[in-house]
Amino acid sequence: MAISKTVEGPQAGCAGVQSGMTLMLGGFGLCGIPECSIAELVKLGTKDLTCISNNAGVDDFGLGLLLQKRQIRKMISSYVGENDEFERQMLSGELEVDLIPQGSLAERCRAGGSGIPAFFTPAGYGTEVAEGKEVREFDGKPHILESALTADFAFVKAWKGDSAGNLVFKATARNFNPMMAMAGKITVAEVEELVPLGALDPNEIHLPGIFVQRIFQGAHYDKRIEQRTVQTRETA
Amino acid sequence: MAISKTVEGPQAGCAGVQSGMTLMLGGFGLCGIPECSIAELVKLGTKDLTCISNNAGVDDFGLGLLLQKRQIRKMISSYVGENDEFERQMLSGELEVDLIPQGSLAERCRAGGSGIPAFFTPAGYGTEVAEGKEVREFDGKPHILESALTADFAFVKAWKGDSAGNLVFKATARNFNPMMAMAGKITVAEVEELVPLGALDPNEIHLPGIFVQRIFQGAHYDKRIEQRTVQTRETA
Amino acid sequence: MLDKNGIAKRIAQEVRNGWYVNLGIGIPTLVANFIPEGMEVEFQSENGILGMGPFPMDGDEDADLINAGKQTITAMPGAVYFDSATSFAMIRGRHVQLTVLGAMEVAQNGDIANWKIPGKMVKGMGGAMDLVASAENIIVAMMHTNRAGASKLLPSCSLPLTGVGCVKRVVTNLAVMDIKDGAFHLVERAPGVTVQDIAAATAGKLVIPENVPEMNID
Amino acid sequence: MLDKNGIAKRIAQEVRNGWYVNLGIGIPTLVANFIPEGMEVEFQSENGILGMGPFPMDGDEDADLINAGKQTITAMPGAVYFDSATSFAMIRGRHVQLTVLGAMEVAQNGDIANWKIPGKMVKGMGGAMDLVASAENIIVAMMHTNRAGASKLLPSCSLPLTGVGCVKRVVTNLAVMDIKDGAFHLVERAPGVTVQDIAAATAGKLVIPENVPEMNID
Repeated sequence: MAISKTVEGPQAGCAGVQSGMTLMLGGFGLCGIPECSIAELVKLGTKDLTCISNNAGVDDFGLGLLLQKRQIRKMISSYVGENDEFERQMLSGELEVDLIPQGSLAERCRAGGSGIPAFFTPAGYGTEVAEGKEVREFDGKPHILESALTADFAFVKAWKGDSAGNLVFKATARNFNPMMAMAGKITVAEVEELVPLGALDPNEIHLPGIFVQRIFQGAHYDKRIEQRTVQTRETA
Repeated sequence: MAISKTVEGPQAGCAGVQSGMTLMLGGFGLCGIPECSIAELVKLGTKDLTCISNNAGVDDFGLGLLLQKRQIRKMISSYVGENDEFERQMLSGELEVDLIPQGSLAERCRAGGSGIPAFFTPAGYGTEVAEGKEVREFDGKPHILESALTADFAFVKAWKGDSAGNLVFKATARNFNPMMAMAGKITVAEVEELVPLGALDPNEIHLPGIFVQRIFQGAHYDKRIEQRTVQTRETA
Repeated sequence: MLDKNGIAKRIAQEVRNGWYVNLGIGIPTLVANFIPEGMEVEFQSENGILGMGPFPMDGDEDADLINAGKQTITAMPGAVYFDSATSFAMIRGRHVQLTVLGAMEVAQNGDIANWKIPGKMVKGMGGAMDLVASAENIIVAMMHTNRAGASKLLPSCSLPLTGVGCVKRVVTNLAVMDIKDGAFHLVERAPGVTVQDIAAATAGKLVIPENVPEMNID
Repeated sequence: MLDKNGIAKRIAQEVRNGWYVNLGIGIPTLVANFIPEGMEVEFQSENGILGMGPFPMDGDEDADLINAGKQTITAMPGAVYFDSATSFAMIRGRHVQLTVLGAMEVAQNGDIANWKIPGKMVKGMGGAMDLVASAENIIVAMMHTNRAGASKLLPSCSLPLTGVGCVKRVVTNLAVMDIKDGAFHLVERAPGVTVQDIAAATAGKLVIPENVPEMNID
């Protein structure tokens, strides 16, 4: 019989998050971010968080909301533009920032969830990113050794999910969500639609429920667009 | 405009395979094996092949057909039971065999396709598999360094595919097919049904077509069952 | 003394609500038959399914839906299919809570040998090395002695190893034993089996507590 | 002298039938507009799409469908979505044939710097380090000089590096240059630009062949 992961909502989803913990948060820019869990973390007010997320949101949305309340001590990201409060805290030294090449970030999360403690990649060789890391040549090409990342909690957002924690993402909102779900000690999935067990085709699930410990349906999604780029119907 | 990978059939699919090459072949047991490509390789008669495949087929099907014609010089697999001809050739020294833990085999193929030359895994530490391999402790637990696998040709089998090489597998016939597709210099996909471009939902594709160089619809599939286990309707 | 079903029945008692479980070929496969109705447990098969169900009805078998023993199976509601890399990510990443597998030999330090007999045909380790290297809970299901009557619970393994220091519990036709501090610790006796029977069949160091209850497997 | 569209148009000529191409933010994004009709080329965006199409019609934009520049986009027939690990497996595994990206500095040995200016706000490297470390063909699209008029083609980079010895070709508003043997090799002049103009704007070692044709970008 399938293992039920359903919890009431973001409050139950975030239960146990404590100051000083390391969190992973899925999403790319504002696309596919766990909006409801972030709102709940703001309410909880837990401090000194280390947040692993590809980006840091914008001033008034996404992880920017946690930054505003100074809940984050350290960010581990690949790109952190578009956020003035982030810049202020970073320059003032309040916020520690660890920048990681995007592909290494993705693979380090996957490795963390897959029991692979370290792997070699060519990305970052000869740059600051390689400082202090082992270098080894394979096929005459230098690679650096990167280590796995894990988190106390991973917060991910999917399009559909079932009580067993099986997830289906929509379009490019998938991004970092599956690997971060794999790497969380406790993974909390919020979904736009929680469907009955058996409603998802077992052949069409993007992330097996084994990687998810809690799942809830979000009450509301803003889904803000960072760069609305369109063709006007006249010119097309 | 999508890149078209469609070729006429197995003959065009296997064009360029030469004696002495390294091939990957998807499938687990007889489930999800590239039946049509194997039949064509038997016809071609290329020799001294190194075949990377989780299993070695049975005497009269799957890779057993290539073994019967003594086309394989070396097998790289995790489990090679159920094949008398295999046993005979191995014991007589005609056939070289490299046995690899199944999870390491899967991950080494994925690594080969992903530009990751090596990674650490705990599997096989303290066993013959670890002989000659670097050992390193992470979190107090010993791991061994495993290297990536690639192949001159990878032959995979999917349920559906389109001209761009996008693939959808069925149930547990997916198994090693996606990772081997990633690791082939030339990857040949055979499918039960070649559907028109755009017929596959971009959200429901298991293997992106970028990993596939040739695709054809197989004329016929045997899909043999190795262990038919059923409940009789009376007893159930 | 237990038969194969008895061993499976006893191991089923070790399974906890909410666990993902990987069952090896042979006796371990039988464990699925003894999980209490309504218990939330999912079976993983390393060839790429989570939520494995019973064998299909005659005529419903599907060549594309098998388990790691290559047997035709069915999928339960909430099941999911995935590729081999993802499957072993689950196993290596310790997302599967329990692995049950057979063995040729188990040593008092937790070493296990179950894949190769020198001089005989080697079939390969399949997924066993990945499973034993990673699972938090590994239970070995086997007969206490081999066909020649020799103990399979040894001071050290004589056969090539599958994994080192990984087995925590062994359930045989005679007993349940925990492995710790370099010894087999007797936990339970099979019905009708005496502590002396077990001691006689165990070549490795055996620690016998004062009270060794008989298993309750009804 | 070329404008941004001219640079993009010239780079489009480098694209071959059957190639998967990753276009960076800025000038590189414009390259997609100049691919000849009917050419089989697919655009990859590292946030998780292959087969990226043009911007959506006003009102059709979908917050769940963006490119790596966070712009709303569309998907072409045959497109596919995937996660970030798979996306960089494509990139790191050299399945993407061409990467076009911008730069602050390029050195005559092929080093590139495009992510960090010491003392200024650092936004991060995003996927650039993975892209330059792996792509077989890397074309840098940029202005020949910076806003202060200083050359961006240098003997060695002064800014923190993004990748070492990786750039093969540079297309600027003034010229097309190949990088080999520790020098910039002039290949083509932009319309109306002289070899002397180019030499004056290039701080790194410049090799000028006898005949330097003018670009044909019509």
